[in-house]
Amino acid sequence: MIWLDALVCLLMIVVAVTATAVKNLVSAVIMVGVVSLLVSYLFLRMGAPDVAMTEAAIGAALTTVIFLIALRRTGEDR
Amino acid sequence: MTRKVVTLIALVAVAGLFLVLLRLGTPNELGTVSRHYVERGIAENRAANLVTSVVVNYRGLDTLGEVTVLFLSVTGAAFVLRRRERKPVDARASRASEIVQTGARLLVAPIMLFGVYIFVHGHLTPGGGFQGGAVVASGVLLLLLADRERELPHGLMAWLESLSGFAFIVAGLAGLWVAGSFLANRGVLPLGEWNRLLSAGIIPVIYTLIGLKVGSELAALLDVMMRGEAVAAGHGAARSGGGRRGGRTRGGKNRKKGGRR
Amino acid sequence: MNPVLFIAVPLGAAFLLPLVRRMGDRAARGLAGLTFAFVLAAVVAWLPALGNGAMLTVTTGGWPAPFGIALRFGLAEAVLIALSAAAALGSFGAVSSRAGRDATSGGVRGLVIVLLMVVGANGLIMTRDLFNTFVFLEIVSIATYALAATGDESRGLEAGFKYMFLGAVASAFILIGIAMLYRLTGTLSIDGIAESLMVGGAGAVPMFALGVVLLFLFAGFLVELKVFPLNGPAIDLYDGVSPAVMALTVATALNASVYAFWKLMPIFRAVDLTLVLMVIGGATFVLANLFALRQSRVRRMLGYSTSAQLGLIVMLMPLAHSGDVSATAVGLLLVNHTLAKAGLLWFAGSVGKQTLVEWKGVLAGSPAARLSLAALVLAIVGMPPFPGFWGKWDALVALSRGPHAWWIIPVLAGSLLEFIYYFRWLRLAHVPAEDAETKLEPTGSLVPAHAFGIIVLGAGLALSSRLVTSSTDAVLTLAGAGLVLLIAGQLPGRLLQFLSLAAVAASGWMLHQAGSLAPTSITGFFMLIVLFGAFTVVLAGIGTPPDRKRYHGLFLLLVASLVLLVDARGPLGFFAGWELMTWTSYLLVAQGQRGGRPAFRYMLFSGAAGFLVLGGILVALGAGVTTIGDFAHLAGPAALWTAILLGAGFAVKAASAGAHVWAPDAYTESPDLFSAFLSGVLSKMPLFGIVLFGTRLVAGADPALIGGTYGPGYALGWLGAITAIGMTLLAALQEDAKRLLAYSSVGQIGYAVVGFALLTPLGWTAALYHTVNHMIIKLLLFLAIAAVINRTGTRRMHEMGGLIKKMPAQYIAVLIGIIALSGVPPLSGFAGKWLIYNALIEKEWYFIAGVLMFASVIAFLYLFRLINTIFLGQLKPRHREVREAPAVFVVAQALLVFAIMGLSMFPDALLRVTTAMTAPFFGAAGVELAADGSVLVSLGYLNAFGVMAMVMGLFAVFFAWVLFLGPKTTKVGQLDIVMAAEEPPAPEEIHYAYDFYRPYKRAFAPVLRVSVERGWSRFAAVLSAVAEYGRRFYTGDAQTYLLYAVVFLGIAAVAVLSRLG
Amino acid sequence: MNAGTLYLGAGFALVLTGLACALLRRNLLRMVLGFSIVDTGVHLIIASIGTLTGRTAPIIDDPALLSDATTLAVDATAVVDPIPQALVLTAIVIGVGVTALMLTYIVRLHDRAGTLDVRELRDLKW
Repeated sequence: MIWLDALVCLLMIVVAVTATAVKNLVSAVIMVGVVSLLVSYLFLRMGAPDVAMTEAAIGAALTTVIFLIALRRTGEDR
Repeated sequence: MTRKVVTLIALVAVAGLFLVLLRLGTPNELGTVSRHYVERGIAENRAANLVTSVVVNYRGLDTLGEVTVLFLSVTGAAFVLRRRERKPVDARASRASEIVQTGARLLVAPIMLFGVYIFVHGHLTPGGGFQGGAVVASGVLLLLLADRERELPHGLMAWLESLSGFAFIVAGLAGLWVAGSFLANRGVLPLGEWNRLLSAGIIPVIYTLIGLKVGSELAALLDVMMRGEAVAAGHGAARSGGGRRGGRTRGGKNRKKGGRR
Repeated sequence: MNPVLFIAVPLGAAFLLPLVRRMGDRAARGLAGLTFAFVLAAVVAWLPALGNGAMLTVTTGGWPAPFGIALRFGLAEAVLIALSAAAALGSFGAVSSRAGRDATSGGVRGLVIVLLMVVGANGLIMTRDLFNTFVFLEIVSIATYALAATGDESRGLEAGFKYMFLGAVASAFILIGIAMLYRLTGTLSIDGIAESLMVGGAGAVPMFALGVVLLFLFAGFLVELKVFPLNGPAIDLYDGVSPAVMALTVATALNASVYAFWKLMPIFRAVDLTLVLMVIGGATFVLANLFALRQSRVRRMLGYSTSAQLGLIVMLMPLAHSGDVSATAVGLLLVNHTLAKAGLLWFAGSVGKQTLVEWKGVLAGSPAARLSLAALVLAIVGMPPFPGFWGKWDALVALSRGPHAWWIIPVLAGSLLEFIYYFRWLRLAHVPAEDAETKLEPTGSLVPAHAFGIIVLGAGLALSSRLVTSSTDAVLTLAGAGLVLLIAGQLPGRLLQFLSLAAVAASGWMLHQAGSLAPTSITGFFMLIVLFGAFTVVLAGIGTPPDRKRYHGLFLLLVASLVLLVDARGPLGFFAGWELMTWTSYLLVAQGQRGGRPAFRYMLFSGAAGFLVLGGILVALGAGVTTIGDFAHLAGPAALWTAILLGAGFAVKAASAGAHVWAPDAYTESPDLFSAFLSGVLSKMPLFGIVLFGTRLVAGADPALIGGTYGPGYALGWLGAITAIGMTLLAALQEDAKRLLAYSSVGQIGYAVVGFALLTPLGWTAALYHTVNHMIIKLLLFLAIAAVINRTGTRRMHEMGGLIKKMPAQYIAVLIGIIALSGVPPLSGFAGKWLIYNALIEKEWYFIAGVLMFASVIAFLYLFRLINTIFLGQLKPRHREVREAPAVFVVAQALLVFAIMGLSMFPDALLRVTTAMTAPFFGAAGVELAADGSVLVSLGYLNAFGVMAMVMGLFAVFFAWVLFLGPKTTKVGQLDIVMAAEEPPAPEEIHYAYDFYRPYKRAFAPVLRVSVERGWSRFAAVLSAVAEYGRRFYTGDAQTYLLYAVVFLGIAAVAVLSRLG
Repeated sequence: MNAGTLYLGAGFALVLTGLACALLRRNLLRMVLGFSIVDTGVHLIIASIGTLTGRTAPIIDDPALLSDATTLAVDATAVVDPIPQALVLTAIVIGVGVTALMLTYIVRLHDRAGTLDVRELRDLKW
């Protein structure tokens, strides 16, 4: 199982690095949201379902939404 | 160029520090404090979810502070945006398609109920005030996305926001009154039996209040961040024909979001 | 009552506020105001019970630490919470006025954020849990970020974003640190962590990893503390955000962060961070003060100042924790900074002017505001009696006695830099109304600023009980009367002067009762000088009361500080009195019509002098001295450095050549009566210092060191001689009567310095004699000139003339004064100069003797001009209606004339005193006094009475010859221009007395005046350029600031970890 | 290597990635995105401290987890550490608050200045 976790970690870091490099800001924001979701999975694996829920709901979803709103309002979403 | 080099060197240095910390690894046993929580937590608070026990009771002051931070951020965001001119910008659509709207209306009620369920059962199952509150807020988000001209029930939200926060403090003061310690659980309400809905004394009450507070705060945050534009767009959409294109954009965005969830 | 209510009550109010708002704005404001008032009242009521160090620990959640989060409430916590509540109330008051009512203040949301700021600060102050510290730190930080959007929006937004960006990353560092500390210790209670780190020792916790963990926590906190090099965004915040908001953050977020850092010191102690903190703090104090020099915007300047003062506190913190410096001292510095800085920020906000230039003259029309600003500035630079003085003193004394004595140098250097920009600001605000570009139109209430000014003064006065001596009654009488007169400035000036006279007389009586007036003691001798001078000047003032309303009170405060200074029983009393004298006299100089700039210079040089003196005292204290008498026990390098530093300080204050540039302007532009006091009495205070410490140092010194011809005094001797001749030359070139006397005064002090530099009993006897003599003469001359200026309305001599007919009493006064001053027989100056020459020849300092004799000859040049240009010659038409000075004024002068005559006939009376004073320290008497009043020295003798009789006889013969046998005089009307043999009234260039010594001027002026002035301005330019270059460090780029933080982390890691191995 | 160390390492890697983004990208939104990654990484770091391989979540909904049914004592070797979880909960909520405020600032700055380049945000300096 730890190999799956390691794979997830690797994927997470790759997505994070891509998010910092990708041209399109919307994609970058979504990628950061994906990172949060992957982290949320790791929390679940750690035996922290409370944290996993919070990370998914607030870290992944809500943060992404407010980022997208900000992108929209600054006209950076194109 | 020098700047990049310096940045890289600095980052390498930080990475070196992290390596030192990584060599520490993670512990193999519980520390004294967490051992106490685990061994005595159920007996002391009767909350099946020990994390809830820690969050609401043992480290209740942190949680009160956390709620305060959220309240503060929302107030601050509104404060920062208070002078934003409501100029009619581009003519983006204010409404999603009919299907999305209907779907949203249908979905809102169950979503909110689910949120309430989560925070009412915070002392028994995973989740609690913050998670439930976030779910409630996502219901509000759905409403906002579906119909951006919709005015949220601001009066209700304000009452909910203020009273739930105030009640949290009153609950804390009840502990001070009864047990001589702010946010104390023991003695304020009967602790009840472990693993029942009506158990854990005042913990579920407080977690419910937190859920209401967080839900209304997050909803208000979304409202604050979107509202200026929504109103502006409303002006534009009534007059210009550019609405459809904007509508497509909006719809596309929704899809992406939906996919992520 | 439970201290948790200080968190719960404002938080509850904040939660309810949006609802209460629906009942109207007024209700919301009322609730907020009541909440702050409640917290303030509750804490203040609690304070007395905490005074004895009682400490209250309360639990939350019902569980004791480490299972629940504990809060602690003791004296420190109570004071800080009181400050935060008071500042909130003040900011609330400042914003509640009309400026705050506009849309920009944000209405109820602003109030909510302010309430939450107080919640966060109170929590941060009381909590004993590490993670809870983080939570409350976030609350105050976010409240600061949010409030940054008040005021000018684009600046505020920019500043707020930068601050937030760095703060957010700093929070992440703190979180990493907290998590890892939990990993290492298994607890989050601060005390628990500290204990487990300490008990575990080297074995239990891997030290290297612990060092890394602490570094993250440390770097994160340093961002909050606004220290170099992480202070960029914080300073921008001051620049961009409304000052009323920053006043609030100083008293809440900043103080609470500082205290939280302090609470973490036991944890940080696990790894030795003392040196790192001291370097960062010391660098911050010096650099931020340096960069502030180049600031043209007041707010940004205040931002640098905050950073600097925090740097000082951070520097002292590890020492306070290890007990090398008392924690109370550091606490006093923090409290002082809070009160003064919040007050200044409110002030700046209410005045509303952004740049220093715009401040020019804004306060000219409002004396109360000027006084308040001055008090706040004096508080923040650490002048007595404000709390900052006591904090700094205690800290510096502790430093001097510990292994960190060298750290005194950056502290003093930074403090001096601080003087420059603060007093420059004060100067601009003081520019008189006619030059002013703007008038004060406050955009907000000044009440909070005034209130904090009063609080900081009250706190300081409460601390001043450490200065109690036998003269306390007199000091209190004078100071109390001074404060009353400051408030009652509207009363008629004559009445105020009369009350002042009563206060001076009463204090004199009290001092007499206390036995402080024995003339043969150093204290008594100088106390008499002070009282005599004050009495005469105030008596004259009844005749011509000064028109400035604050003059009267300030003058009494100055006299009070002089009494304190002269009666000092220890180094602290001396230095406190010295600094009190410095700022009271500074304010008096600034009372002059054009006193702003001269007062600024006066303050800078006096400040430098003060720090040199302090340096000398600290060297002595570091060598184990406790009382002034102990200075006799100093030996070796400590004695030498004490002597050098004290000597340099006193030389600057005595306006010795090189440092003289402050004096002429200050003397000239002061209120006329005060010029007399400045020259007559204040200029004697450095001499007092020389006598007070010099006697002890001489008594303890190796006789071989001071006995020879060329000892350490020789340099000082030349300094005095150069001053004497240089100033005398310059005096001759002046057109302004007061400026002429000013140079003369400085030059004459040079004679006294030479006398003291001799380090022989005769030299000292002579110098002391000269001191008294010069006081009387200069009082007389300055008063006479004051009377003339008062009547004619001009200071320029060529605009006067022929006043002998109109003001005969003044003519006599000046005549007697210049004869006495010039040192020719028969008047008192002769004995003084004769003694000094004797002493010089005895010591074989022939060159200096020659220089002084030459200077005496030149002195005739200017003395002659005084009488000739002002009183002789032709009366100007516009002076036809001029009257003699009022009777009381003349009475005061008569006292002085009487004193001069007495001294002229019986110099032995004074010499008996001065000999008795100095003999014990030298073990030998300077002069012998024969029974007939003759003065015997090794080279000859002087019988003043005989000289007087002889000269009088000769003069009688000459006078009779002129009267009876001389050519017949023709009586001519003064306005008869033909017979007066004078040019008709004409443009000043062709007036015969204008630019009288032009040829000499051409010869000497470039050498003397210009080069010294140019040297100082070059110095200022270099300083300014360094500051300009250095401040470019703050590029304004948010990312650069973050990079600094990361680089800092790396460098600190190398510094700390390399020592852990 | 145990699982906790893996998570810890991943957290550090996220922090570094985010820090690099915050330091090098000039767009304000990207800088905040960098901070967001740092924040996520920090959450992972904190949570990993409480990881104990092979144990269950600290939710005692099964009597089998009780070591003593009368005193309601729980076997301390059966569950993971609840404290870091509580801390992460708090940190996540605080993080979203800070992020939201930063984003509103950026929105407002963009309204006023019309740019999102951090280099043009330099009215206040020196």
